[in-house]
Amino acid sequence: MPGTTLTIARSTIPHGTPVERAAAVVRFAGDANDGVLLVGTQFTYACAMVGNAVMTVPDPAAEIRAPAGALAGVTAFQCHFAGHAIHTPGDRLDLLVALNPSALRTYIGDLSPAGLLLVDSDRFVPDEWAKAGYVADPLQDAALQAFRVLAVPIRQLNREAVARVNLIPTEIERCKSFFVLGLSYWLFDRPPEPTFRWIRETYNKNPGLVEAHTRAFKAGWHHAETLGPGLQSRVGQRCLKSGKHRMINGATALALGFLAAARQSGLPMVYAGFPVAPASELLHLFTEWKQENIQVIQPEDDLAAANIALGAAFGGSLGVTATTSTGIALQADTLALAAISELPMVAVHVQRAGPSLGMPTRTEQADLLQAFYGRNGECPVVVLAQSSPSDGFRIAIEAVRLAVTRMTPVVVLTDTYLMSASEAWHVPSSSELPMVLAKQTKADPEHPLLPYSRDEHLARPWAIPGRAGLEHRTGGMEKEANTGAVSYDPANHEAMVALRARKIAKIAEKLPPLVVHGPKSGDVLIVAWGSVCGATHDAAERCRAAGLNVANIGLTHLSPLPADLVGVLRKYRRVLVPELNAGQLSKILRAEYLLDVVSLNKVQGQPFLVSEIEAKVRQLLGPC
Amino acid sequence: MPGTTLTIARSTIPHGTPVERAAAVVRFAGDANDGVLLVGTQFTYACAMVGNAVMTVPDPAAEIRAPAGALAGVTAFQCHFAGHAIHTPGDRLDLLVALNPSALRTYIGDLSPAGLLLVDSDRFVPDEWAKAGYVADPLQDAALQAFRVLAVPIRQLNREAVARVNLIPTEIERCKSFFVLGLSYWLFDRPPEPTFRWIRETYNKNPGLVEAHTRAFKAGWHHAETLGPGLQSRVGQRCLKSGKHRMINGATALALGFLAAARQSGLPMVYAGFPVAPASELLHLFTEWKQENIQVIQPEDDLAAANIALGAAFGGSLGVTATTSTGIALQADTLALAAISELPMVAVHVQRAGPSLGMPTRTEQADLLQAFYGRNGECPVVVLAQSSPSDGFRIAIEAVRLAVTRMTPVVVLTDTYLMSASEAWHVPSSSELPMVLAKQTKADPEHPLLPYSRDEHLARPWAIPGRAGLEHRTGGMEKEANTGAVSYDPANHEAMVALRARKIAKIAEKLPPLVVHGPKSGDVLIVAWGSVCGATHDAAERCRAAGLNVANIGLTHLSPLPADLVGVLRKYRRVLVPELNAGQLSKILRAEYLLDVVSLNKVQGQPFLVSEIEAKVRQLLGPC
Amino acid sequence: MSIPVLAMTASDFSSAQEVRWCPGCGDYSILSQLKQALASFGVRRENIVFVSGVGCASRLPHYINTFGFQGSYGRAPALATGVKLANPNLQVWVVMGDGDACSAGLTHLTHALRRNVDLKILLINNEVFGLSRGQQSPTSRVGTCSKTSPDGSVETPLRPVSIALAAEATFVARTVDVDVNHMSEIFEKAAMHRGSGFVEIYQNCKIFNDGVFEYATDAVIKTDSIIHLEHGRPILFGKDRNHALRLNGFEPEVVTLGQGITMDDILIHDERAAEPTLAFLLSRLVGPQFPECLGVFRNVRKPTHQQLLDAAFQQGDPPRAFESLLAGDESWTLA
Amino acid sequence: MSIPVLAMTASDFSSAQEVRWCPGCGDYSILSQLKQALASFGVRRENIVFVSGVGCASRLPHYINTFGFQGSYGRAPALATGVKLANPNLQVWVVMGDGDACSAGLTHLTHALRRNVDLKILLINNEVFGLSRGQQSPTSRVGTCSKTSPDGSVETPLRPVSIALAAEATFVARTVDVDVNHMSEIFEKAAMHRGSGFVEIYQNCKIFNDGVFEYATDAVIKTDSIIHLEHGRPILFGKDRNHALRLNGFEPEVVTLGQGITMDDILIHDERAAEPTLAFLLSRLVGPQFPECLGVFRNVRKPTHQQLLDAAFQQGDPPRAFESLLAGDESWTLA
Ligand SMILES: Cc1ncc(C[n+]2csc(CCOP(=O)(O)OP(=O)(O)O)c2C)c(N)n1
Ligand SMILES: Cc1ncc(C[n+]2csc(CCOP(=O)(O)OP(=O)(O)O)c2C)c(N)n1
Ligand code: SF4
Ligand code: SF4
Ligand SMILES: [Mg+2]
Ligand SMILES: [Mg+2]
Repeated sequence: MPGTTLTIARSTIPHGTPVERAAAVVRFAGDANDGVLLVGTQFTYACAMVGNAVMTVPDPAAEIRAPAGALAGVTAFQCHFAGHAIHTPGDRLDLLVALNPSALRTYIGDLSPAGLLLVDSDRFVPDEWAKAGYVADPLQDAALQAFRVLAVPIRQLNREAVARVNLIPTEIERCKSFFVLGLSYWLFDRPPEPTFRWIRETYNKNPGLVEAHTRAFKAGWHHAETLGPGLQSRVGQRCLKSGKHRMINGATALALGFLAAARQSGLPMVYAGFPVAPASELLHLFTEWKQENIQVIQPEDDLAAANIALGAAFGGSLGVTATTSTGIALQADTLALAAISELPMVAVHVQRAGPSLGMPTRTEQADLLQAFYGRNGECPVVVLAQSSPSDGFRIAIEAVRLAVTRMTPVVVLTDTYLMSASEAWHVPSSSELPMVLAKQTKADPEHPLLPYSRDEHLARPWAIPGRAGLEHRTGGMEKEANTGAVSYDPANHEAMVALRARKIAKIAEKLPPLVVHGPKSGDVLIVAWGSVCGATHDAAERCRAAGLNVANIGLTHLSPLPADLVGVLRKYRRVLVPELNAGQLSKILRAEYLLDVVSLNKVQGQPFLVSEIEAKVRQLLGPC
Repeated sequence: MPGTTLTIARSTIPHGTPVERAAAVVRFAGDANDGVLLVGTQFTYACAMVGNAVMTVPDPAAEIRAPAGALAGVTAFQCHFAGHAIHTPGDRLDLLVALNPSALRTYIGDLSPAGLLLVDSDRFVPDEWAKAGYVADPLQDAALQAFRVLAVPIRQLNREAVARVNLIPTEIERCKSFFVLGLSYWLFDRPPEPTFRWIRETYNKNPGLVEAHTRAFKAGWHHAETLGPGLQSRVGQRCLKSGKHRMINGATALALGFLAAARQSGLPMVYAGFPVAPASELLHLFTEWKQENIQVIQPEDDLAAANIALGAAFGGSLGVTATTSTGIALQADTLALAAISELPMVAVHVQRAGPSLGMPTRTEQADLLQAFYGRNGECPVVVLAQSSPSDGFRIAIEAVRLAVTRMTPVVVLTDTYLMSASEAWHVPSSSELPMVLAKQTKADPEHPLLPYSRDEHLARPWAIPGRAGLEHRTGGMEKEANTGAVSYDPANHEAMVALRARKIAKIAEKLPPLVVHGPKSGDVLIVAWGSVCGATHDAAERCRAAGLNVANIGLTHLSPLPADLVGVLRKYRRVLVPELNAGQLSKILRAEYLLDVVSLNKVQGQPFLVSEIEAKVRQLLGPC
Repeated sequence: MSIPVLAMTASDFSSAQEVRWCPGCGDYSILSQLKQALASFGVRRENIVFVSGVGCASRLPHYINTFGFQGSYGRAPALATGVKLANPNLQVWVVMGDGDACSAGLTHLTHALRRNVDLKILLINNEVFGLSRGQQSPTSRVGTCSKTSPDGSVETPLRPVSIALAAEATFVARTVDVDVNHMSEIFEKAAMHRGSGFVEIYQNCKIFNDGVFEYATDAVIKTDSIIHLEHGRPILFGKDRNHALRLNGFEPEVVTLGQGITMDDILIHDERAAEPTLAFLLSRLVGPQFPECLGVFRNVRKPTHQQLLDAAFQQGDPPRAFESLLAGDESWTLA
Repeated sequence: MSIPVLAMTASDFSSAQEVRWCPGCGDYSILSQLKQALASFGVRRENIVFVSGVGCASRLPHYINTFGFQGSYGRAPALATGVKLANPNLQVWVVMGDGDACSAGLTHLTHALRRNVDLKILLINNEVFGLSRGQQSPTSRVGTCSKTSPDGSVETPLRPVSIALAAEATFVARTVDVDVNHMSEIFEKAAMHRGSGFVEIYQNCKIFNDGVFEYATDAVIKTDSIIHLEHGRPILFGKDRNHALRLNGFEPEVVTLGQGITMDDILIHDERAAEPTLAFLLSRLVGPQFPECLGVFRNVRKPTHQQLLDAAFQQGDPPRAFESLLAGDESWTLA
């Protein structure tokens, strides 16, 4: 293969220097077989490899397989890249690539007024408009005049570009993605070399495909040069630190975190997950990654999943399960059993838009109160929340640490958005990972086991089967202090209820201090949790950049709340709590601290835009 | 049968006039076959028929069938009777009847310092002490010296009393209860005639038994006269209004309330309840009462129970289910489905001591937050709480009324204590019961059905199968406003979430004003809910009688909270919330009103004593 | 059930909701055949209710213009039991996927069957989790490649017909998505059955398990791999109907007629047998070792759940008047 | 499983917890026989785990001095599957009541069996809900009077052995609380079986369902109403062992030997048959019409769940190193 395919002739047509910009947001949209995911991923790597900060999110089709061109089949991939740290996949689009009319219809509302719209004009024919519900050619619509529209006959140009390679029709069509890619790369002045390399590696058995994809790419690139002046821009600033990086989504980060925790604790792990999107991603990953120390099972339902995880914990393993909103209540009883028997298990609860089936699988944060209170009796457990895609790694390890050192079930809250969004992540070296010290007990002939005695954390011993001298019985009934015998004693019950609550509360004493971004006191503190942390941080940064006196924190420990939280809250005139629910953390903070926090709520199955939070802060601060 | 058996020769021995008292508390305790329940019930009727206020509670044995004399077999029945209104079965005992050493051991701690202890001295023999875990004759114990002990050889005296009737040994033993009854009647100067009548009616086929029971009773009565002076007292004051009364426990009141609601709404009812104590009482009652318009089913589990009730609601019936703490989470998913499909069903949740199995079936109130928040998504439902045994009747009707007029699931919270406690209840005439207007829709050819359109309460139509023109599809997915079609529209979701919340909140507008007992503003307001209402009211009355500035309210509508609540709360210096949990209503009030309410918590599987609440109020008011 | 004869067509049963299965999905054929069958029964639309759970199959109620209720994953049989208790005059259909029915819903399915609730239960079996995007199901054959069994599933699958028989079902049948005439016939028999009518439908999931039932649908292959059960008839199959099922002890055997094997050796199907032993045996036949059976495995008459409840209502003491229950057994009157 | 031979007695397996069943309850005998059996196996106490749900039967783990875990109503098979996955070397027993197993727990039981998880499952069947104080159970015979069926239950009961067979169980047996030798024998066979060992135990609930199994326990009656299954032997019963089971078509028939009926006519029991047809037929026999079977219905060798998992682990690509997973397939390095 000629090495020359790895270079591209630049600037054959005069088009000015690219405009330098701080950040940009690009969305590729089309049918499932338009290769949108591939294009988006390649584009992302091209940005990441030059050291831009990147964050991406897919928007999968509503249906598993919809008819070609249908609205229900539109799928998209969004990429935000910047020369500074970013924490969302971006609000408004700087470039929307709409490969068919349905894609245009679905997403045109998100295009920034100054944005570019790239469409495959070959697809804007009456038959295809109709599928999108248009009655006239949308490209002729006045509304589009507001944007800079690049109507490119992509199908045609691609065919021409690859005509001289001997391909079958489906292969020709598949090259189209690379035409789009070439065009997009040029628009943002991305280096094509890594993509050329990828093509070579991927099709290394088939020189014809290598040539065709490369040609399509180049044709896109060169066509872009003909589109006129003022179109090209670039994000030149490097943001990522040096070292090894990867793109990681929230699901993968969580799964890797559990893997790391198992490794660092020396514990075997049992993963039991009933398929339910998007929690299934964890099941798929563990299935794919089969590891010596992990047993994976697809149980008969969510109840079984939780019980298998708990049984595994009793048996001495790390018991992990995951479900989504529709399965959380089904697992509640098992968490209550884990709480009273005081066994370590981790339940990942992926929030989707409810109630009931709601809008599968749109994102939402409306299961926080359920995580706090959705079990019978007085039954506090640890509740943690993942706050960014890559944060899943840290949260999973933290969940395991708390479970096995405090002998308690831990709920990890995450949501659809976090599971699927990706960001560049600095890959840690396995040698720098923290150790997790599980408290499995050894038999001591001098001191017969008291299975419900306490250590300094108020945790009981983890006395696992297979070790002589540790035989004991436990379960869902109230336990006598120390011995663990079934007890109906009123005072004992009251003491045990208090003790279990104190065990959880005590965790707050040892948490690292809260990280406050921005002024340490002042006008507004924005308190975020979970997936809202990203948009909140970027909104706060924008406010601060605009000279506003705004700080922000992101809570990952929700139950118990950090001990220093109340002190922080009281340092600001107003506390704003943006949530993708009707105000659940607000309720908890109000009850806990009697503080009149302000809620910003959005319950639309979609994440916050940075601008929405920023606008609320500005409104709170009043006209200035 | 000689009419003479219906009279008793009074005052054959001089023993002074009975001391008049305002109220008294008596507990009968022994083995299951000591007839404790029978004795207690007879005694209660004797009090009730003279017009005393009465309230009773059984304390069933811990085990289904324990060995004779064992601690696990002790069963008791407590009766509180008074010349004024009372709302608890009493704190301290004025008379403890302990028919064996285990009964003594179990209950002696509850005897008032001035109280009488009646024991069957024939049962205080070494073998029997041992079963109770005593190593010496407890009757000789110094601790007992504090009380007035009536050690009566009951077994022996009973045998003598019935000796001349020809009975088999088990019949002789059974007469013992009537000896105890006679003795107790004398002690409190209760009229024996109703009991004689009862004996006649019950054994009307067997004159020998009539004679024996009557003789045993009289022997007890006359033996009491020999016990010495100063023992007899009486509650003479009449309290009950005129009219027809019955004793009613909380379970029966709820069941009758549902029956009445079905009758008054003209709706058929489907009752689906999985057996779990003490919710099973409802299932047992509906089974026993088989009625034309009620279909009863024992489903395969709690999930099925809730789904059957919901399916029935879809089908046009009143769907009712009940479970206890261990089943609430299992029904949560179905309640969420009912909330989003907007169908009327009622779920009775009987709280027991948790978490998990906890202490079956001790009482607790720790499932309030679960009722509020234990479902996925933003999913408010109506939550009501039964506040006394007889209040179940009213609450069941109110639950049905709100369910069928607002098209929402309704949770009725009650607890073990309320289910089993009884009080005298003025039986309503069936003609004075309120009508319940269900909003079942009729087809209207002019206006095709919009299954998710709204009436003035924001309720949707109840469009039931079998009526032409009302065909529609519903279920757990988010609905488009009005049409009810499945919708993924972000704005629609937000609007529907808000609408469902507003529908519930709106109920608060039309509730009757809160009844404040005591001063309308002042030092302390005690806010109670559920089974704590009784003890709270009596405690507040005692405080007021002592001249303290204390008011109290009992909440039966919890979600939504009454609109006038906040106004009431703000009228008092301190707000005290006593709960049988770690402070759940407190949390809600704090979050809702940012009010620093004071919690009084008890988590022992036992109801509050009046004195515990009173003491807390006094502590709040400080030394005066 | 009131069955006035109405002139209806399949399209009378189409709802306004856009059908959203994948192109080529076997569910289309089931839906269309079902609407056809409903039209032929003459039961009025308002007297029909479809209840389902969650899954591709469970979307079916949205597409039929009767009453419909899509509930939670696996709970449809319980929901439907409630509907039926509320109004015994309704014709209630339950639609379940294999995941829905055999994982979370197994208890509910079993109990609806043993109670003989008058429900028509369609278990649409594609041997995979469809809507949740391609995981193995409790009915997946060993070796099924899926997202959760990339190297082929290893767990022994449940056989829904065996399960239904053990659950004391009174009507048990199996059909296949593309055989429209057979489907119609089975739908009709299930609808006419009084009590639970359980029908397993082999359905092709084009996306996640394409072709698993090819042996039952391919015109050429199926003659040798499918038995059409006919009550009272010898169990024959094959293009020339010269293959047959014979019993060797308790083990079934495929034989070819002729050369010493006569009709007298052949098993006779009996869907009304007192005990479901033969039906159970037939439910165990799976390819490629054996031909698989389509048709009615079992069809016996037993009182329906509602008939049992009604009979129980007649037994024992008659119901007491409301007023008498209100007053209880021990009321007293104060002047 | 490591089975070093240890000298232990039943009392080594007694826990300190006071036994709290009603006087006369059949559970006492089961407990004592179980402890006896455990002592004889020689498995060390620390390697044994008892898992249960809720009910009188489910209290059993509290009384045995091994590891024990009483979980939620009906979920024991799932809990136990978790224990076994955590440590395949443990001998894990599951104790369920009939309510626990056949209502809320049916799905979990079925799936543990089809996976052939190496659990020893005791279904203690008293045909009533005991601990919840006397309601009908899914296994209550028609006519059972209980708190929820005062005039006699009407629903068709489930037969646990039929259910287990349909659930693809590899070892299925039945015994009865008072027949201590038979119980021991069955416990031992179940324990030795590799995979799910399912044992139904007829147990007398003295309080709520006293005497239902009298035909199986009364020394005089039982000879005529009970069949003791023996592998490879003709199915005979009766005091003189002259009653027998014969097949008439697919219908079982009780016959008396002699007068034209010889041993050749009699069914031979085969617990190892490839298909469980005979076992299923035998599971359907109920009194008073038929004698009921005790003993092993089915006992076949199939890979256990763990063996299947281990085999699957060997298949396909070998596991990747942790570091490689951490870096993923598309990492890049910035200078
Ligand atoms: C409680 C709960 N658990 C899991 C799911 C996720 N889920 C949705 S559909 C489905 C599988 C459906 O498979 P099947 O029943 O075979 O129907 P199909 O889609 O194949 O027709 C699952 C597991 C859910 N919605 N709710
Ligand atoms: C979720 C839940 N539902 C119901 C119950 C109530 N419950 C406790 S024991 C029991 C029945 C037990 O019957 P069975 O399993 O036959 O055991 P037995 O007591 O007869 O040995 C029931 C229904 C419960 N504890 N939890
Ligand atoms: S995923 Fe399979 S079952 Fe579902 S619609 Fe597509 S083809 Fe049909
Ligand atoms: S209720 Fe029945 S099963 Fe339970 S302990 Fe008593 S006799 Fe045994
Ligand atoms: Mg399927
Ligand atoms: Mg039982």
